[in-house]
Amino acid sequence: MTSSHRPVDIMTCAIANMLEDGETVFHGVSSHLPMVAMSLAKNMHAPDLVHLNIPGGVNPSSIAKASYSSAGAELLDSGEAYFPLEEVFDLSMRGRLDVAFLGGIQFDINGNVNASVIGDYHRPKLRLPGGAGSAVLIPTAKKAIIWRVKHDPRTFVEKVDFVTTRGNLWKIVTPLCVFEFKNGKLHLDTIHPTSSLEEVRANTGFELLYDTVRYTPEPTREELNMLKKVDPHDYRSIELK
Amino acid sequence: MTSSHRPVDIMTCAIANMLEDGETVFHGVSSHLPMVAMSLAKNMHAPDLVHLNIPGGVNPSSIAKASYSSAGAELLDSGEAYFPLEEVFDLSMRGRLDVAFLGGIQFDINGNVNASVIGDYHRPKLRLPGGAGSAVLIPTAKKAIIWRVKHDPRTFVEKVDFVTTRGNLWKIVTPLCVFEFKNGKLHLDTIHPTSSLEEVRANTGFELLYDTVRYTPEPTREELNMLKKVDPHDYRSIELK
Amino acid sequence: MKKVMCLNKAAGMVRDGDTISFGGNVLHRVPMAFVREIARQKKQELKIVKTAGAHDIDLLCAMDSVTSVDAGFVSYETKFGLASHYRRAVQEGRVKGNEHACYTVICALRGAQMNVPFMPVKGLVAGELLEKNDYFMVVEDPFSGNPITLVKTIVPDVAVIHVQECDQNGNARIYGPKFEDVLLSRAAKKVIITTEQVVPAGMMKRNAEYVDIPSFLVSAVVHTPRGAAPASCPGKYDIDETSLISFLGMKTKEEIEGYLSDYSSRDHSGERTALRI
Amino acid sequence: MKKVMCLNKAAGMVRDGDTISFGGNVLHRVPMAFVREIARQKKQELKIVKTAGAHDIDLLCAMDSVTSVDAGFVSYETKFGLASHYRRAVQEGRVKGNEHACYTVICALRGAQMNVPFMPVKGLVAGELLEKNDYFMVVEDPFSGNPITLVKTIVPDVAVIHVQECDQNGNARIYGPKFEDVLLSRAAKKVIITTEQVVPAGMMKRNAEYVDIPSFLVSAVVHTPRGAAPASCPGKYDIDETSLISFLGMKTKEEIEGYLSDYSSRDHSGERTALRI
Repeated sequence: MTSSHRPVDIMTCAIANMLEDGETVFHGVSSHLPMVAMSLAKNMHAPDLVHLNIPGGVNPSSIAKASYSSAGAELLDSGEAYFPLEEVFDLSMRGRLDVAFLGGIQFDINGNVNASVIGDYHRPKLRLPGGAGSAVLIPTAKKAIIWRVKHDPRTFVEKVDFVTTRGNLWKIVTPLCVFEFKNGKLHLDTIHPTSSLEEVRANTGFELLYDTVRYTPEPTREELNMLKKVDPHDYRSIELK
Repeated sequence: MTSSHRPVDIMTCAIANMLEDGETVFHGVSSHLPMVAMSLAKNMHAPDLVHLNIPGGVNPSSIAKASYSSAGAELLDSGEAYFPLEEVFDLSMRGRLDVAFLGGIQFDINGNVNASVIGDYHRPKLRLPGGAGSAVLIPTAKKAIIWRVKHDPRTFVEKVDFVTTRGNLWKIVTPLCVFEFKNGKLHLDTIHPTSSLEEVRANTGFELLYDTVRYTPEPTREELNMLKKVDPHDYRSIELK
Repeated sequence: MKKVMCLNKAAGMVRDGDTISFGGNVLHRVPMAFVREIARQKKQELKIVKTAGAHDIDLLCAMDSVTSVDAGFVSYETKFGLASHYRRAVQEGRVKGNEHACYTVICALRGAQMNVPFMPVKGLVAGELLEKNDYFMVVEDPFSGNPITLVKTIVPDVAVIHVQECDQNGNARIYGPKFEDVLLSRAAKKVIITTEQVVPAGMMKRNAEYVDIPSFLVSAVVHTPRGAAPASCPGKYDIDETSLISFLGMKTKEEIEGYLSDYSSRDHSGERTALRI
Repeated sequence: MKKVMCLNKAAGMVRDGDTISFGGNVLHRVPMAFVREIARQKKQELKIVKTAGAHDIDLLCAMDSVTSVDAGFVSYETKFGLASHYRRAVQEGRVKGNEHACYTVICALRGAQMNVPFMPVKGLVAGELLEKNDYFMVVEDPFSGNPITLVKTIVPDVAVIHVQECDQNGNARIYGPKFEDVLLSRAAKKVIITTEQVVPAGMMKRNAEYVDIPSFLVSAVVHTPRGAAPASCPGKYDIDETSLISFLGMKTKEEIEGYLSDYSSRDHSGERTALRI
């Protein structure tokens, strides 16, 4: 397949389409792409989606000012209520957070996530930023979505160096494909139309499990128009720059 | 000794004089007398006393509107900050509440306090209102002061019917005298000039321990004038009416 | 999803046997219209949880709607005396009085907010409350080996909170003391808001930072002007002493049923205006 | 008791070896003037606690002032990359990186607020963070017999919080996101406020309900206009990208000492105006 769309737009639309109307959805720091996807979903099919974030602005009317940070005051300034990070965690602990967006540096087929270290935990070769909320949100959110803008064999590995958390993942979205975690294993869910089975395989350090090869939907014209409106400065690709 | 003062005024001034400048001091519900005593202290010798209460008004400028309740919004309306009950408890747990005012129905010489039941706990002869904060504040406040407007042998008993909490009392103030808890026993601290050793003994169900007989100071003219100002409606005697 | 509903329907969300908690404190901002509707609907076997209650608990005990009360303090304030219906119900064994220390109710609700089975409590270290109640336990802190008291978490099935302002989505704002109401709204499975005024969402949004209970936590909104009476509602009205004293003089269930039915049309009076919004 | 003091004296309240926590989050409302002063005073062996830090932690690690960092996330946001001084310090074994899950930092601070030795945590049920760190422990819930994770309480000796407004008594108000700062002010033994403006107490009292940190919790007030820079301060200024990027390019301690001394007079600039109040 060929596609003229940018992978980041395919990713953003794919994520937006994972979100259902009325769901409570949280993104953290350094999370522009999911923030834009949430805003897209809310303006398309999910008007009652509840957008939660670190600064605590429930349903910010606009994300257009959140340039360098997805944890800044702008999200609160235009929100409907104040519901800060502490409370979002509590909400997830109560089983009432529907979707959480989380990061990570390494993933393996068994749904292990590493956001902590490469090498020994106490004297690491590489100290990573840390899992932030992952270790408590992945086990408790109803649907944990991981997005990662790198898809290479050092990211999708046979076995992670360190298990920051594991299990209860729902989807992993990369520039090449979407994985789904089911029956304890990562399965290839859809391949982006800009990529191919071969490319995904060449860049994945573990066996690709799938039934049939399916493709991620192309962004629609309506979605692309709305993306221009909700994210005029293309913050969604900040991680890819 | 004879005295023309009302016992309630002697009590109020005695309590006020137990409070030191800069202390954090809490009173709860149904606590007009200590509330007035705090206000008196703050306006006399303890301007930096920190007045804490259930509705959360730190240092209310006036208590003159708190007619039927010592837990109403008036205390917040005229306060300097909002620091509600939950937080006052936490503060006490951290050892940073200097003085707490608490009630109770029965007391014995060993510093046991009953605010719960007469008779069996699960099927009481009399269900009392309950200890409110007593069971956690008496053990944690630096100085726990109990005031009680009844002083009779059913209140100061050989052995309480039920131990709501025990230990770490500091003072008990009654219309007849002040007890101090030291070395694990209630000691007679001072007798009000309106009463006598005989009267206290006749109304106390346990042995009176004391070294010398001392009297509670009479309210000064300045104190009485200030009482008129801070408590013009005589809320302090609401329990005695 | 329409959250604004009539009192009748909202009270119908409370099921017999529910653990229920009411906002406010003693005689302040208590959701009395809702409490009365529960009583009129003859709910049974409610388990009430509150740090410090008065008329709410007393009334429901009088109507035999209650099986247990977990509270630190149950009494009117000094001037209005004791909660005689509650007392009698406990003394006669009809209601189990689970005494807490106010703070242990708060801790039990914090446990619910965090969805953990217990909360450690510093101060509760002595006395018979510890010994007689199975919801307290002293264990060894595994980090230090020292003893520490735990209180068992209480998860209310329903919290009912009376506020001055709420929008039609359920964003609610409390003026004046909040007591434990914000915590309650996080601890309970379902939150029902009764409100003096239903305000437009746009207006609420202008002071979004001061919304105390965000809409997504709220299941129902009921317009009940004077819904805290005869308790006070800060900024709106003070206690209704006449009503309160008349209730305190009542001895029989029949008298109290009369009292409840006298309030009925007032309790439902907000429904018409709310539906116009 | 005079609480308003100069930056120099307030930073002197921090002792070598202290457990210290800074307000704000990543690049927002961080008490950077204070952090720089700590670095200039060459404090040693600080144990830093924060849910999510960036420039504060990175700078102090660069200056070898730190022995451990308890945090859920340490990194600048995407655009500014990783916290390289922190990383290197951990990788070289100079700093112990105690990874938390943000929420477990919050829970550890709640433990401090309540003065209990641990806090139960629902979500932390799997992975090596549990296994490698002695501040987590899985025990049996004595009420149900089910496993439950505990996180050990962390009590900061000092919390430093930058706010927009504070009065001379220490009543402080935060505009915009509060992050974990209110909790921090309750958890720490000592609270130091740095503030954009020192406002008259009478003015603060007009909005008493919105005071976030009451004076009796506060030990020191320091007037530090632009005291969060190069981080942002909502309502006052956005990040100083030039300064931040210049720092991110620095490799040696000497360069960073230059950076610190460049800031010195700005960091102390508020002292004169504050003393006039």
